[in-house]
This record gives sequence, C-alpha cells and structure tokens, in this order.
Amino acid sequence: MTHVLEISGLLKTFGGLTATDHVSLTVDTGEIHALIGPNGAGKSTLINQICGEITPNAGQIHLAGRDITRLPPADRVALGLGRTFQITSLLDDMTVRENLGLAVQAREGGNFRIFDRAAKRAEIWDEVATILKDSALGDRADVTVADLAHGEKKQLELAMALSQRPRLLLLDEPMAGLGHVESQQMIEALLAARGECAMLLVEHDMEAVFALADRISVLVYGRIIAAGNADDIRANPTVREAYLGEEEA
Amino acid sequence: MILLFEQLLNGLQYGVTLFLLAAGLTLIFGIMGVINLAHGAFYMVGAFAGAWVSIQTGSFWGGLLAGLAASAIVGIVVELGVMRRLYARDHLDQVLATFALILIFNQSTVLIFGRQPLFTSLPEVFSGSIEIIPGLPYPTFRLFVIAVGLAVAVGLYLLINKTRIGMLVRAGASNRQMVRALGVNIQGLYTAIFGLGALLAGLAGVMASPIVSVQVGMGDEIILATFVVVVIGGVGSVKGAFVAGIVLGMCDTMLRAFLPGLLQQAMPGPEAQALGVGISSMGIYLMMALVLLVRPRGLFAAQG
Amino acid sequence: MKRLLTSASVLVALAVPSFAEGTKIGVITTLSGPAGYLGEQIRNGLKLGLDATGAAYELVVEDDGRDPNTGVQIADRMLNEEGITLLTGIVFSNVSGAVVPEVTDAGAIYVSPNAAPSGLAGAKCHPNYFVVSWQNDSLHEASGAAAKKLGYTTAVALAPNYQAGKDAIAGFTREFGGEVTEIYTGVEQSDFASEMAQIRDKAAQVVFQFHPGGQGIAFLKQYQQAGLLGSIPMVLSEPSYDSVILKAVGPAAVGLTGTTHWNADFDNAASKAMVAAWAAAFPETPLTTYAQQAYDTGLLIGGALNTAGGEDVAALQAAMKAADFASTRGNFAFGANQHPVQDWYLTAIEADSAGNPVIVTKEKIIEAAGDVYAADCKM
Amino acid sequence: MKREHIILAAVFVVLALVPFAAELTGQASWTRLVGQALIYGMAAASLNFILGYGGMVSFGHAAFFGIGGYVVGIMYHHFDAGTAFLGLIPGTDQMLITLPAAILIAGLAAALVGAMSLRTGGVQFIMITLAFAQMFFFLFISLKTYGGEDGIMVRRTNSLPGLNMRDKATLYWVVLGLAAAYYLFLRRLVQSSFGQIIAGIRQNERRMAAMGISTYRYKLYAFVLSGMGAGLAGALMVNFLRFASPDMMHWSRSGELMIMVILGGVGTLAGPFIGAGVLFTLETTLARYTEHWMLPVGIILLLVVMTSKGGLMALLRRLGGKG
Repeated sequence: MTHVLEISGLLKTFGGLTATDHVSLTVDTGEIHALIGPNGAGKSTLINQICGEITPNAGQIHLAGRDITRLPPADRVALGLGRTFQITSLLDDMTVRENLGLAVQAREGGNFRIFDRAAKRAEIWDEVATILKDSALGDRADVTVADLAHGEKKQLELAMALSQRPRLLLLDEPMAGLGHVESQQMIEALLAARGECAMLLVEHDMEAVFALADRISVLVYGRIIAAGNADDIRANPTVREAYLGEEEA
Repeated sequence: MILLFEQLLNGLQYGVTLFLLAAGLTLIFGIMGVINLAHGAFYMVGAFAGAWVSIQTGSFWGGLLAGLAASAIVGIVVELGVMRRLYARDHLDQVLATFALILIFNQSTVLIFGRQPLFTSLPEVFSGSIEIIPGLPYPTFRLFVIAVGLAVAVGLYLLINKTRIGMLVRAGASNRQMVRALGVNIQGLYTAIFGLGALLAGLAGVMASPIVSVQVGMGDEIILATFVVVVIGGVGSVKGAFVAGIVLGMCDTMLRAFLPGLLQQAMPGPEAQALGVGISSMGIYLMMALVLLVRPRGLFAAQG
Repeated sequence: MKRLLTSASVLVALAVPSFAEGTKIGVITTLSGPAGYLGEQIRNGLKLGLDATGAAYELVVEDDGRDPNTGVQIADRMLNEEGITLLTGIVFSNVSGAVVPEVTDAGAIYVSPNAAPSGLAGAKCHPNYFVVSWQNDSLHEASGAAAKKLGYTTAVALAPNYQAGKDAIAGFTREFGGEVTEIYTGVEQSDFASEMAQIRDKAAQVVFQFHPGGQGIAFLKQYQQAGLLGSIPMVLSEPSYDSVILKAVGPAAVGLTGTTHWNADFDNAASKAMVAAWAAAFPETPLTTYAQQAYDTGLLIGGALNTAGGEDVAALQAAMKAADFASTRGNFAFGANQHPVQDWYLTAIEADSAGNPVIVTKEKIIEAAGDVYAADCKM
Repeated sequence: MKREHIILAAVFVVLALVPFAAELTGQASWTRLVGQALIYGMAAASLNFILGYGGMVSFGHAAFFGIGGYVVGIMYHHFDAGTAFLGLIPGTDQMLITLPAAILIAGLAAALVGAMSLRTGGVQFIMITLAFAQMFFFLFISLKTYGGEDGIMVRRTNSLPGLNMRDKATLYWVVLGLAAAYYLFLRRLVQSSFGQIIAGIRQNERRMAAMGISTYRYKLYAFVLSGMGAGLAGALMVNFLRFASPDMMHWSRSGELMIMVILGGVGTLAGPFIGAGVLFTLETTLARYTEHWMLPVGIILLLVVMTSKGGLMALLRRLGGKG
C-alpha cells in the first residue's frame, strides 16, 4: 500500500544548528500519527517543511506517492495537504461565516472571476451552512473573528482546514492554550473527522495524544528516537528519560 | 587613469553625503518603524541655518554649529509634536503626515528666507585644492567632506557597538518589542534617535551648502536617493547604509562619467549621449531593483 | 483689411468707456519650488513696467508650481470665469506649451515674458501670441556666435538632459561652427564633480553650459572649486548667469563671459528708469533679465491698453503688433511670428569694488536678429 | 443597501448638473475642476484597489497613469504628423481606439512591473515600485520624438462618433460617465470571487497560501487590473488637458495619488474620489488666495491625519451615524 505521507531523510540546518536531522516517517490512510517532543525539538520546522514554507537541505517528501519536496505551498494544498497553525492564523476582520466561505471558495475555484458576486455563489454558502450546522460554531457564525474566544478560533481553524477536504491534515498543536472543556471538544471534533482524512498531529497534551493517536513518533534534537503505539511509547525507557521523565518531574 | 581616480573620489564624496542622510533615516525607520518622507527637510534646515549664520557672522564654523543645532532642534520638535502620536498608526498615516510636513517646511522656509538661493562661501582653510597625485588638483573642501563622513561612520560604529545606548539601538532595530520589554525609557530613546538622525541630515546639509545651491526644496531632490540607499543597505542597518551609500555614490558617479562615452564608441552621435545620461539617471533605481530581486530585504537587513 | 478691422475696433473702443478699476491681467507664473524666484522676478518686473505706462490695470497672479496641469487649470478659470482676455507670466516652456494654445483657442491674448518654445514659433504661430523675451534658441545661438567671435574652435557644451537643454546645445553648436563635445547632465542633478573632471580631461578651449536657477549656482561654485575658473574660459547664455545666480555664487563668477539681450548698464532712458524703479521698490533683490523682460512686457501691454483704451481683444492685438514702445533693450521689433527681432551683446563678469561679481557690457555681437522659425509662420 | 443606491444616484445627478450650474452661476471653471477631480479620483481609486483592498502599497502608480496618457498623446502625434508608430502602427484620434489601447498598454506595463516587484513585500515593495516608475519617467524624458520633458501637445480632444467632443460639457459628461462606470466596476470587483481572495490575501497571506491560493498570481492580476484603471484615467486626463508630459509620471504624482487615497479613506469605494476632490479643490482654491498655499494645505493635511483615523470617509461615517 502507499502511504499518504512519506518523509525520508529530511535534513534542515540553520547556520550551525540542525533542526531536523535526517527525519523519516510515514502516515497511512485513515491514520492519526502523533509527533511529540520537547520544545525546540524541531517539530515546527518539520511541519513547515511539509507545508513548503521551509525548503529542506536534503531528503524527500512524498504526498500520496508524489514527490512534493520542491513544490510551492499552494500546489501542495491542491494535492490534498491541509494544515492548522500553532498560533491561530485567520482572517481577523471577517466573520466566522466569511472565513469558512473563503476556505470553501478557495477549494471550489473560480477565484479569478471578477464580475460575479461571491455572496451569491450558492454552492459555497450551502456548504458553509452545513459545516456550521455540524460544528460548535453554529451560533457564532456572524461574529467577527477578532471577537472570538481562543477555543473558538481553534475550532474555526480546524473547520476551515477540513473544508478543504484534505487527504492529510497537519495539526500544529491544536490543544495549545485550551482549557479542559475546550480540549475535550477539540478531541471530539478530531475523532469525528478521523474518517475524512489522515492526520499528522503535533501536540504537547499527552492526554490528547494518547486518546487520538494510532502511532506516535518522538522527536528530540531533530531526531526520531522512538516510534510505536501508545503502549510502546509509554514503556520506552529512552523516551521516559529524554522526554516523559522531564514532564513528570 | 587620473580621471578615473578623480571620479572615484567624487563618488566617495557623494557616497558619504548619502550615508550621512541615510544613517539617520535607517535608524528612524528600523527602530521606530516610521517612514519619514520629511527627512530631507532636516537637510534643508541644516543648509539654510548654516548658510544664514555664516553670512551673518562671516564664519563657516559658526554656520556649521548653527546648522547642527537647528536641525537637531527641529528634529526633536517634530518628534515630540507629531511623530510621537503616529508610532502606533499605520505606515500610510505616517506617509500622509510627513508629506504634510514637507509642504509646511518648504513654505515656511520661503516665508523666512525668501525665494532667492543663499550664498555661502568655503571656509578659508579649505578654499584651495591639493594636488593629491601629480596632475590632479582636488578641492580641499571635498576631501574635508569625505573625512567628516568617514569620521561620522567611525563614531556611529563606536556608538552602536560599544555603548549601552548602542546596544538598545541594535536591539531595537532587530526587534522593536524587545526594547519595550527591557523597561528602558523608550520615549526618551526615540526622541534622541530622531534628534540624532536630524542632526546627521543637518550636517550633510551644512557640508553641501558651499557646493550646491542652498534653495527651497533641495531636500526633496536628495531624499529619493537616500531612501534607495536605506532600502539597498537593509532597513535599520547603519552598516548597510554606509556600504550602500558608498557603493551607490561610486556607481552613480562612474555611470554618469563614463557610460555616455562608452556608448558613443558603440553607437554614433548625440543619441548615445542622451541614452547614456538617461540610463545613468536610472542607474540607482536599476541597482535597487536588481538588489531587491536577489535579496528582497536588502544587503544587511537587521530585521529577521 | 486688417487696417480696416483695426480702425473699426478703435472706434468701438472709443465708444465704450473703459472701466475705472482697470483691465484684469492674468499672470500665471512659477512661485513655488526652487524656481520660485523666477516667478517673483517676473511678477515684480511686470508690475513696475505697467506702472511706468500709467495704464489702469489689475493683476491676478497665480502659482503654476511648474506644473502644466495646474497652468491649464488656472488659465481655464481666468478665461472662462473671470473673463480675463489678456494673460502673461509663464516661466517654463513646458507650461507655456500647454497653456498658450488654451488661451489663443479661447480668443484671448498671451504675451510671453520668458519661455518661447520652438513648437509655438513656427507653423503653429498665432496672431494672439506675442513673445517679448526671445525665442528659446536665440539665447544660445548668441553664445555660439560669441564663442566663435572670441576665436575659439573647440568647446565642451553641457546642459541638462531635457528638451530645453538639448535645444541649448543645438543652438550653441549652430552658430559656433567649431568642434563641440556634448555632455548632458541629470535633470535634478546638483553635484557636478564628475562633469568637472571630464571638462578638465577634454581640455577644450572654451566651456558652454546651460543650467538655469539652482543648478547654475551649483555649477559655477563647483567650477571654481575644481580650479577650472582660471584655466578654461566659459561662455554663458543669460539664464545661466542671472544676477540672482551671481549673488549666490559670489566671487566664483568673476572672469566668465556671457551673452545677453539686455544688461543693467545699458545707456537708454527706459532702462535707466527701470533700474531706478527697481532699486526703489526692491532694494534687497537683484534685478535680473527675467524682471527686465517682464518690465518690457508691462510696457508693451500697458502701452497697448492705453492705445486701445480698454480690453477689446482685436484692438489690443493690433496695438501690440505695432510694438510701439521704448524697450529697455533699445532696438526692438516683432518678426513675422511676433517674436522679437533684437540685438545681442557680449558681456564680461567683473569684480566690483567689494569683490562681488557685476555684469559689464562689452560689445554688440549680433544685430537685429530674429529666429529661424519665423520663416515657417504663415499668419 | 437601498440607502447607498439613493446616495449614489443623487451624487451622480448632482455631478451631471455641474455644467449647467457652472453656466448659471458664471463659475465656468467648475466643469473642468470637477472633471479633473473625477479623473484623479479614478486614478486614486485604481491605486486604492491594490493599496486598500489588496495591501500592496505601490509608490509608482503614476507611471501607469502617465503611460495611459502617452498612448493617447503618441497616437495623436502620429495622427497629426501622418506618420506611423515604429513605422508600423498609424496614429489615430478616435477615442474608441485610444482608450482601449491606453488601458491595454498600461496593463502590460503593470504586468511587467508587478511580475518583478511582487517578489518583495513591505517597504521594499514600496521602493521597488518607485524605482520602476522612475525608470519610466527618465525613459519618457529622453524621448525626443515625443517632446522630451515638454511632452506632446494634443491640439484636439479625441473624437467619439456622434458627439461634439470639443464642447467642454460634452467631454465632461463622457468623463463622468466613465468615472461612474469605473466606480460600479470597482464595486462589483471587490464583491467578486476574485475581490474576496484579494481581501483575504491582504488580511493573512499565509493563511490564503495554506488554503491553496498561489498568492503571487492573484496579486499580480490585481496589480494589472489596477494599472489598467490608472491607464484609463491617464488617457482621459490627456484628452481633458490636451497634452501629455512626463510630469504625469513624476514620483510626486504617485505620492499625490497615495495622499488622495489616504486622505479619503483607505479601502473604501468612495474614499479615493472624495480624497481627490478635496485635495484638488483645496489646492486650487487656496492657490487663488495666497502664493503660499502650500502652508495651509500642509497644515490641514497634518490636522486631518492627527485627529482622525481612516481619513474623511471615517469622518463622514461618524457624522452620518452609521456606515
């Protein structure tokens, strides 16, 4: 079988610092693959290389069998790569509905039309209505993003990313800054989306990771030091020492 | 050969003038994040105050002091009265405000000094020329301008790299928020930098006053070239302003001096002359476009 | 036919008494920016000239900012709204190129105290368009003739890289006849160090340069600073060494040669009256040829107003065409294209008792010269 | 919605009546004043599309304004002289040809400038657009055939079949009609699918890229559309003033267009027109009263920017109570 995402030997250095040191990993169809590691381990650098915002020094990235190592970010999205941002990155002056509308429009195409009226494109707004109905944001649809609570912004990020119908969704710390209740909502939303796409989940919240992940890889100082299912990782002495040990201490 | 050497000196002299203007502008730009179109006005203020006082007192040095003082004071007043209220605002509002300042400064100068250009003479010591190499007499005053420019460059280097204020300036140029977090008197620092920038521009104005015409609007003509220097050097980098200023001054002078002649050898007649001048007028802009296409943030960008 | 029209309009003018407050004269000129002093000279000279004729007038002065757009805008308002039929004042060719057709198309009169681009001097000449100053080319042809007369055979000619600059070098070359090295400078350039080096390198017998206003000041200062003043003679056309330039340049101008159509030392009554009137009215400001041209313009307009007895355009046009006034420059007549036919003089810039430069007239080099475009004018 | 329609219609009617009002009150220059303000308004509005809606601060917009103007001037020059441009394309004085040609050529120039400039951003973008505009300025100054610095005189306004274009009121109405059409076009443009994408790019370019939008292509397209608008305005200006000169593309003209946009209100449809009208009226009126008009203009501009955010449109909104 082909992997949805296959990374091999990814190397990225900044000056003397090696951010990702020949990292290899795969994500399979329908799988949630979690990537954990302490701060500064190179997780964000890895995510940004997969998205195309940073170009690696060496190594390859394949998405659904296709080499995307050198493609610009937007072309990767067209091939089915979606993402959320660690620090929420939304269109702050627009409402929730408009944010979703733009996300759906971006996927639908027709973006160079200059004589139509975006507000009258039924195919977009019907879909937005459906998304809103199914999400926790339903009654916040016409609130401007700048006025949303943090948890709501995170939900909106996820909804926008999913509306792209990606094959693979990169989740960059979706739980960051969320309270307990909000985290539970987020976990539920991710579980609900599990059938739609594969996910690569970067997360510090171990509870969420163990609740969601099919497989876990541990990244420390730019290297993958361990990989396996939740039980393997919990039991792995290297990981306990390098990472979990610190957390518990 | 002598011609080439002379033109290199000319380029150097133009370069340090650009540096004096660009050093202040790039700091104001990098640290306060302000696009100050009115920076050329400080150049004009320095030139007018310097020329007027030197006419009244008969002393170039008195004029120099007056020019420096006037431009620094005007700079500080502008910072306190106008710029301070605009730091938090959009770049575009700053553009509009500083454009308004240009109009105000130009017309006030007409009201105070009239429309006739002012006369300034060279200081006695520097009125002659020195034969640097045999067959090349070079105006002493221009050598003096070069020396002053280089001295200021060294002074700024020491100020920025060896003092606490310099540390704050460097920190501010690379990360504006960080200086705020350090709990320094930011407002005072901003006022001081703005005053220093205006003073350097005023110095350039006084130094230029015996060479060029001291007239209303003289700052508007040179401010574009100054912005080009700032952008090529990298916003916020004094080192960049120095390198870019010198390189640009040299290139501009060399192009104007030799391009028309070279073209004339390749194609016939006066058309080559005109074309050569046309291209050399575009020269600095062409350079900027090329530099930015290769290094979109300039040569020595301070901000990451 | 023309005579008949003239007498008819004179009759009409006599029949209708002129307004007591005087005829409105529109003055569009450049008062802002570095060239602002040129407009100031023209406005002040015009006023003194008109006063000298005793005509009843009212000046409506506006600043064109050296921008043709603004010039046309002002002209439109003066012509169509304020009912002004007599305009003057423009300093720069690009402004007059845009404004003059506007004025003549509207049936009004334009009298130029300065700029006279070739485009309006030949086939596109107009009965309602008069030039009191000179045709642009004439200025530099005089300098070419002077350089030739002084016995030079090789020259370096410098001018800014715009149309008037190219015309200047062309005009100089036309009359000079010798070998000319052309150097064009930047349009807004103020440091000419690079050109100084080239001048020294070319080692020609004479330098001709055309840089009006601030550029001229910078050029002359730097010419002296480069040590060229004593070693290579320079011939200048009058816009490059007006008295304001000389005042700003100081002793650095002493020793240069110039050409002009008028100078302050002219020995005729009109000129003496003007010099005296200027010294009384503006003791702080030097009197330039710009003001003199405007003064002559004032004499022409004022005289015509007196003759025509009001603002009837046809009567004014006829009165002006006669050019019946005592010009401060002595001999003056209109050519076929209503541009001046006049004499040109060689001048030297010498030091007065205080060491300041003063322009001294030397000799007449061209007599009763018109311009080359007059032949194309069919009026 | 309805209120906006009523206001627009009222403004249009009032503007259409300007020539009559000018005739009645004897203020004949109003027609030209308002006409010119409308044309500057179009140029400023075209700049505002990239600056206000797209976040691209171009300091070289006058280049496209000037190029549009020169297309009309050059075509007239060859029409008048009976020659052909580059020996190939004969001149013309037909507005139905010159205006589309001006729009097209200005668009091509914008494509060229935009393709290179849009690789940078921020202050560097401001400066690189200025650089290209300066190159065009110096290029046109060196074109001796087309009058160099003096520019080209266009003795007759371009003809339109069935209209007497030499009549000032007729010309004014043609300008008004095109300005209104351009306003409606921009109104539709910012509401279109493309307009939404551009607004998204201004707010968060990274996010748009993450949604699969190649932002460069969209920005370039916007830049070209904007340049075409400026070209149309320039072509009209040359018809209105009957000459084309390099002054049209001087950097201070780019600055002036920017000032009009900022003064009126960045990112609003009517703002640039209001800004152009106010600045233009201010300059011309004050110039009638004092030679030192720059001083009051400067002080007024400074006061506006110090006391209000969002320009005159924001002020109007506050006065009107709602948007």
